[in-house]
Amino acid sequence: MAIDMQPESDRQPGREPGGREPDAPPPPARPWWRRPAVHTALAGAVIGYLLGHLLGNVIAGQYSQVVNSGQNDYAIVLGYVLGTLGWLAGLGVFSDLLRQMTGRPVHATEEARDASAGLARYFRYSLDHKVVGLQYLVGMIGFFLTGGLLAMAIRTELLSPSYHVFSSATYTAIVGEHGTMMMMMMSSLILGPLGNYLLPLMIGSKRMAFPRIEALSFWLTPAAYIVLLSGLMFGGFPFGWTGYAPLSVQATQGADAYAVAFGIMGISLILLGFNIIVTVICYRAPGMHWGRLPIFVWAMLTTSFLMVLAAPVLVGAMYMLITDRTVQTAFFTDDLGGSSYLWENLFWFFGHPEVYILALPGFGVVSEILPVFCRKPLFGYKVAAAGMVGVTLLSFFVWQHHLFDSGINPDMRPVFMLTTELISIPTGFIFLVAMGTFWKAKIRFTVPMLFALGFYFNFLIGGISGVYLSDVPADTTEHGTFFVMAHFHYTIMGGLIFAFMAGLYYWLPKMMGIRLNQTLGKIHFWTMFVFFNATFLPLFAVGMAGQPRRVYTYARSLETLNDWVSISSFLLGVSILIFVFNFVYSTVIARVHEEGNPWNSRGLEWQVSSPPPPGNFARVPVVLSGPYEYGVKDAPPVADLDPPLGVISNAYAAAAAEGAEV
Amino acid sequence: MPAADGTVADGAGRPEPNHGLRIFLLWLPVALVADLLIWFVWGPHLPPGAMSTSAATQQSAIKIMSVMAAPVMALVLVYGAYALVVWRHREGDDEDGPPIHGNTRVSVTWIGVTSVIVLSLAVFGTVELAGPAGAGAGEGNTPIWRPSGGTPLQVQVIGQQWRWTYRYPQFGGFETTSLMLPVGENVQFNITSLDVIHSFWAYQLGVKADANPDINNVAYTKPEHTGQVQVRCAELCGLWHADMTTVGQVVSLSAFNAWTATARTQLAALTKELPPYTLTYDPNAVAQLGKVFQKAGLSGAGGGFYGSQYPVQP
Amino acid sequence: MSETATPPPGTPDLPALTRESEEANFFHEAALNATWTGVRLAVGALSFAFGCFVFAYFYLRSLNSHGMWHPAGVKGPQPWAGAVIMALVVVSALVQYVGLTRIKASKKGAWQASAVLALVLGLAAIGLQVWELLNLHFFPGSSGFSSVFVGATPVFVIVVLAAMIWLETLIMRVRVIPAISFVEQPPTYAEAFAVQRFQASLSAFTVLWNYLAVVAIVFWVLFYLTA
Amino acid sequence: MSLAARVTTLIVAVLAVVGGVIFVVAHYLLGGPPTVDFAAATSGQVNVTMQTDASSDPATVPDHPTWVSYFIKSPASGSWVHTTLFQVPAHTRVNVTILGYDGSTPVRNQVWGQVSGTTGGVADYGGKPVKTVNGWNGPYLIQHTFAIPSLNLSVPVEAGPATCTTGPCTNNQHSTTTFSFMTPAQPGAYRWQCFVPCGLSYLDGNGGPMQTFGYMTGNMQVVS
Repeated sequence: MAIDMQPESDRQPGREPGGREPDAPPPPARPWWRRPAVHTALAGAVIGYLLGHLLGNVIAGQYSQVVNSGQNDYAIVLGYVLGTLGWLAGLGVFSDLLRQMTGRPVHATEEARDASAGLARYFRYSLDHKVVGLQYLVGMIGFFLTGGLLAMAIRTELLSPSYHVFSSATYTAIVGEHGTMMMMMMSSLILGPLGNYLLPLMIGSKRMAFPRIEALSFWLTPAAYIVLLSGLMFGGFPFGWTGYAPLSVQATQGADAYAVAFGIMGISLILLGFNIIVTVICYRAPGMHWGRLPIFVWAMLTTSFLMVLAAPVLVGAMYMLITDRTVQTAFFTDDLGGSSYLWENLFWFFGHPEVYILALPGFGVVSEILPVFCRKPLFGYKVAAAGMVGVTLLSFFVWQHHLFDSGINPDMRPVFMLTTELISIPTGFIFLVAMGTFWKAKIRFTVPMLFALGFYFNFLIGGISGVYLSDVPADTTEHGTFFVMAHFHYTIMGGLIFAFMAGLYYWLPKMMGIRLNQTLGKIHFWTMFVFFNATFLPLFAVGMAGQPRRVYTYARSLETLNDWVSISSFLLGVSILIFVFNFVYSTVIARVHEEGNPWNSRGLEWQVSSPPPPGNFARVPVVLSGPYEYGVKDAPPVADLDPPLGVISNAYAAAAAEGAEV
Repeated sequence: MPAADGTVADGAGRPEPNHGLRIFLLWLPVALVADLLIWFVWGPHLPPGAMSTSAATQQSAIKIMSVMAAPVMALVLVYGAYALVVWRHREGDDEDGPPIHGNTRVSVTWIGVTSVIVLSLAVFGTVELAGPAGAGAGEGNTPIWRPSGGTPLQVQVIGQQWRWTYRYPQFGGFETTSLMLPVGENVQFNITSLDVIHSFWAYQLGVKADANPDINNVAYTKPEHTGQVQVRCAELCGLWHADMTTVGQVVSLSAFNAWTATARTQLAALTKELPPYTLTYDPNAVAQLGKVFQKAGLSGAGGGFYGSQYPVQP
Repeated sequence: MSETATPPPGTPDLPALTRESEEANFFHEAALNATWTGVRLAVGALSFAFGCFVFAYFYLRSLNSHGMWHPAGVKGPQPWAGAVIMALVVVSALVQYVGLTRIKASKKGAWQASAVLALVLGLAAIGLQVWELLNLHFFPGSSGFSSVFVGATPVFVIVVLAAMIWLETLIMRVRVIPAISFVEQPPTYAEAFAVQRFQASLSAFTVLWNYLAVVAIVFWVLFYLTA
Repeated sequence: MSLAARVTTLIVAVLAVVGGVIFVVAHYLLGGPPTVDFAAATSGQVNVTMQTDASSDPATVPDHPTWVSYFIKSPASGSWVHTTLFQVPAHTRVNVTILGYDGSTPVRNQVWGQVSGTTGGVADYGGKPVKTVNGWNGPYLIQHTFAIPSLNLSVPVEAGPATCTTGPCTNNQHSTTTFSFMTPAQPGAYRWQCFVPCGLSYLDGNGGPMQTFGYMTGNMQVVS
């Protein structure tokens, strides 16, 4: 089903045709173990996997390439796909669709009851955007920690060039899992939790446009996670997160896990972005016109466009890889009319926007936090928004800078060099905005602000090193080395993760009504900032000195630097543990409640209590002024939270009339 | 408004200092010193060295970009440090900052300056790329930037899981596992692969080009000093990617000629068995495959992944 | 909001405006807009998904590695099947579109008949395409062309199947809506909302289905006419 | 929820996650082939006997019985061990005997038809010294190569007269390839591999056994 049209009907007065009587008692609740939740989903996944595996063996069990190679990619892929469908069916994703198909009204009653239930609702297919946001939050932190553990394993192996903790096979498998886990699962690190939770609050809506799609986009991520990790049981995949064909076509079953997991995550990204775009366009409160949209919402909107338009190409490429490995099409086999370049083009056509899918939300979060703690309006709001739009547009035209040495279209390299360098202009806007906002500000060094400042420092290094990579002669030395690795860790780990931490410390009081411990937060920041830089700054030198990426052994002369990096990375891991301790301690054990507006922010989301009540706003708010009017004398309040009767209907009537004329 | 250290203006007190001038004066020496250090102290030692024309180009590109990047970076850092010190929140000051929403002049200047820097970098990069015959990067099978002069020394680089071999077509087409180059001669690397994508990276020569199956990727360089060359694989190619290394040699022309003469004789028996020199090799086109098949049970040439549909299978 | 825009609720027939109804109207209007926006965005996303295969088609065709894009000896898919599949989808879209113009004139029955016909035609196209894929007289990897064909057509089938499921839900939903509601304002908000949502959904479906008909024509041209 | 309930939930969740991680890690680290130790038998020379099999007995090689693989004869027990990891002393002459129970597979790159890095630059095929073979045309057909690239060692292994599919095989239907080489002075892991793409049913023959320890690639561990 492409688009789910049926909205929630529980708050509608009157009776829908064919619907339940409004006054009729709700159907009796089933016992908990019969209601769809994680346990039924797991059961569905197991049944689906076994079914798919059986089906694959029936279809392909006798094929010579299956018999000889001792592996059956058909069975594995069908197992994964049907397992995922079973997982979703077990959650009850398809029940409303089936009701619609058989002409019965959609019942939102159980979900409505879940909205007030306790912990159990977080394990269900909940349609409440606040529940989905928190589900995403815990999920993303879990995925991040898994990827981080794999990074520790990588650095353990690289402690010595000659003594090996892991075999080269295990090492490449770990590298592949780490890269894929971080690049694909972390794509929705900010839009998933903060986006789903805060977007309706920031634009004055009670809901997202398509709650079922929203919930689906989350529930696909655990499926992708399990499928991806299951690749380890088949020996992993030896080709990193980029999966260059023909290496990925010739690899063993671990490659199926990679392709299916990345495909599932791609679909999740499309759905997530789709929902956010439609919500921003259609669900803004009266008065929330484009010039008053918080900058974080601009970041989410532009990121979502990247997701919706780039991720389909990723899904298509993964699908081609799967058909090459199973039904033996020859997309990537040169002898049979395919081309290994085709994969590189398709993958990076997604892969470069993906980089900005990771970076843009970070820009949004720090730009959103900056005015609050500078106590000044955001400098150059329009420049910031235009920069994000510019990055979005340009990011579709730079993908071949990953292929400067590959021999693809060598005469086009100056063009891609130019577009790549052009993209640094809109990216530079975030520094203009930050520096302008600092001008004569009253900077308060709270934990979120510290992380935001850390973001600017790291992203400066990441951005400047990116300019080196855009230049073909310089890139010839740097391409495929630890220099590139250090560069994108500065933009993603130093950018996205620092921004995520800033956002988390800033908005957790809003999302959970609980404040994270600030002392632990400061310790967390300083250890993370210091050891992050201690880990990744030397890696620029390591790469320049000639260490290629994804190697389990290296030149003996680089051992000292690598040891320094490894030890720093373990300490970086310790600082992440401090965060985990702080998160668990503050949310589970200490629970210091924070209900008001602790940062004295003008954001619309802070104008309601924390955590927000069901439905977010008692009435549809009418937005009266922009969110960053700090220090403006006689600035009107952000919004009228209880507008008089008629104001709202005038707003939408005008909009509807305008639409009708078109 | 409390004026703790006098830098913040209050209604009756000292006038607001010129922050812009102060930041500029702080920035200028930092940027100057950084640039001078980069140019004169660090520059000559920047990787990948100056062993060949392409390596020297890359070194100068990295040097010039560092000289351009350092002032920009210094500006942001100096500004940030100044802001964090001077414009920090003081205890007891609960007022908000001045309501500055933006400044068109500042924004336009910023955009103009960054655009100029970026465009000049793009022009600079293109010139550097075209100048020394592609700057050592892989240029595909129809290179548009070539060295001037006669036909360069042809060296075919063949990547396979997990080792490099080299063919010298101008010397009878012998194939060897060692890379030997003469100093002062233009070299054309023809890089290809027999299975998956590798990347031929001769570090000191500043040559990096992907080895793609069935595709010839050309890179040029001209060694200018003798010495050792570390060859690595820069594209993950499977289990032993990290071990796909060799050490090449750049030697004098006479030593090179002596080496080729020796290798040519020593490897004559092998060279007879090799397929004729071409720019790419079909990995599964095996001469006399039928004969092999008849003599002994054939097990898995080309893997048989595509079964009997494979055009070159018996 | 082209086809779906009916006069906004609040006309004299309906109960007086209250805080609850004002809010319900607000979100109802937003939902209608979301349908309109969503389907156009979905068309954009699908274009990139299909574009992925179109790119592969032209890229492999222009490279023609080893002369194996579409060598003379390798057969293509049956031309008649391709033409019939394309015709089924296009005719289905046309029939549905004609039915849509009738429902606006309160001829609910006419739309129902045309929608059922469109559904049958669409399912027939899916069935024929699946049959063709199961009875290929060439090997999927025998050429670049055959790879793109075998890769792209199942994707199209899956998207068409999703569209057909959507059409089926519309056919089920329209049964409970009185024909008169399509020209006159129903007496309660809930009923008015249901009608307008149905209309929004229907017009969104029409956009998608007409788009898929265009895709069917493009694929037919690529795979059967110019291969 | 009460504090006790929250903490209990937390502990259960942590235990579940840790259990899962331990399961995966254990699966991962406890797997892998054993190492055959030749370092104990130091009499100035080390004799290593191996065999290649087209496919194996599922009882001996449960993971991938259809894959082509090596077996190494344990010097201690005299039995065949399914592994490609062995340990030899540094700076010692190693005499290798490879019994070929596999059919012929052409080399991809003819350069690997040349013997290099062995004592005397030759390998003996059934007792006859050979320097270069044509892996496509005979007179000797080859099945695999035994190569240690960092020692520049590469020896084509002669194809057997019959294809034995129940490895480890003990009949006499095999070819015999023998050669000697000196181990390096520097201790460490030296990878060895096969340069004949023999991963049947993998694209270009380079997947599966070619990239998996215990089949067609492994480590020679040199100890001082």
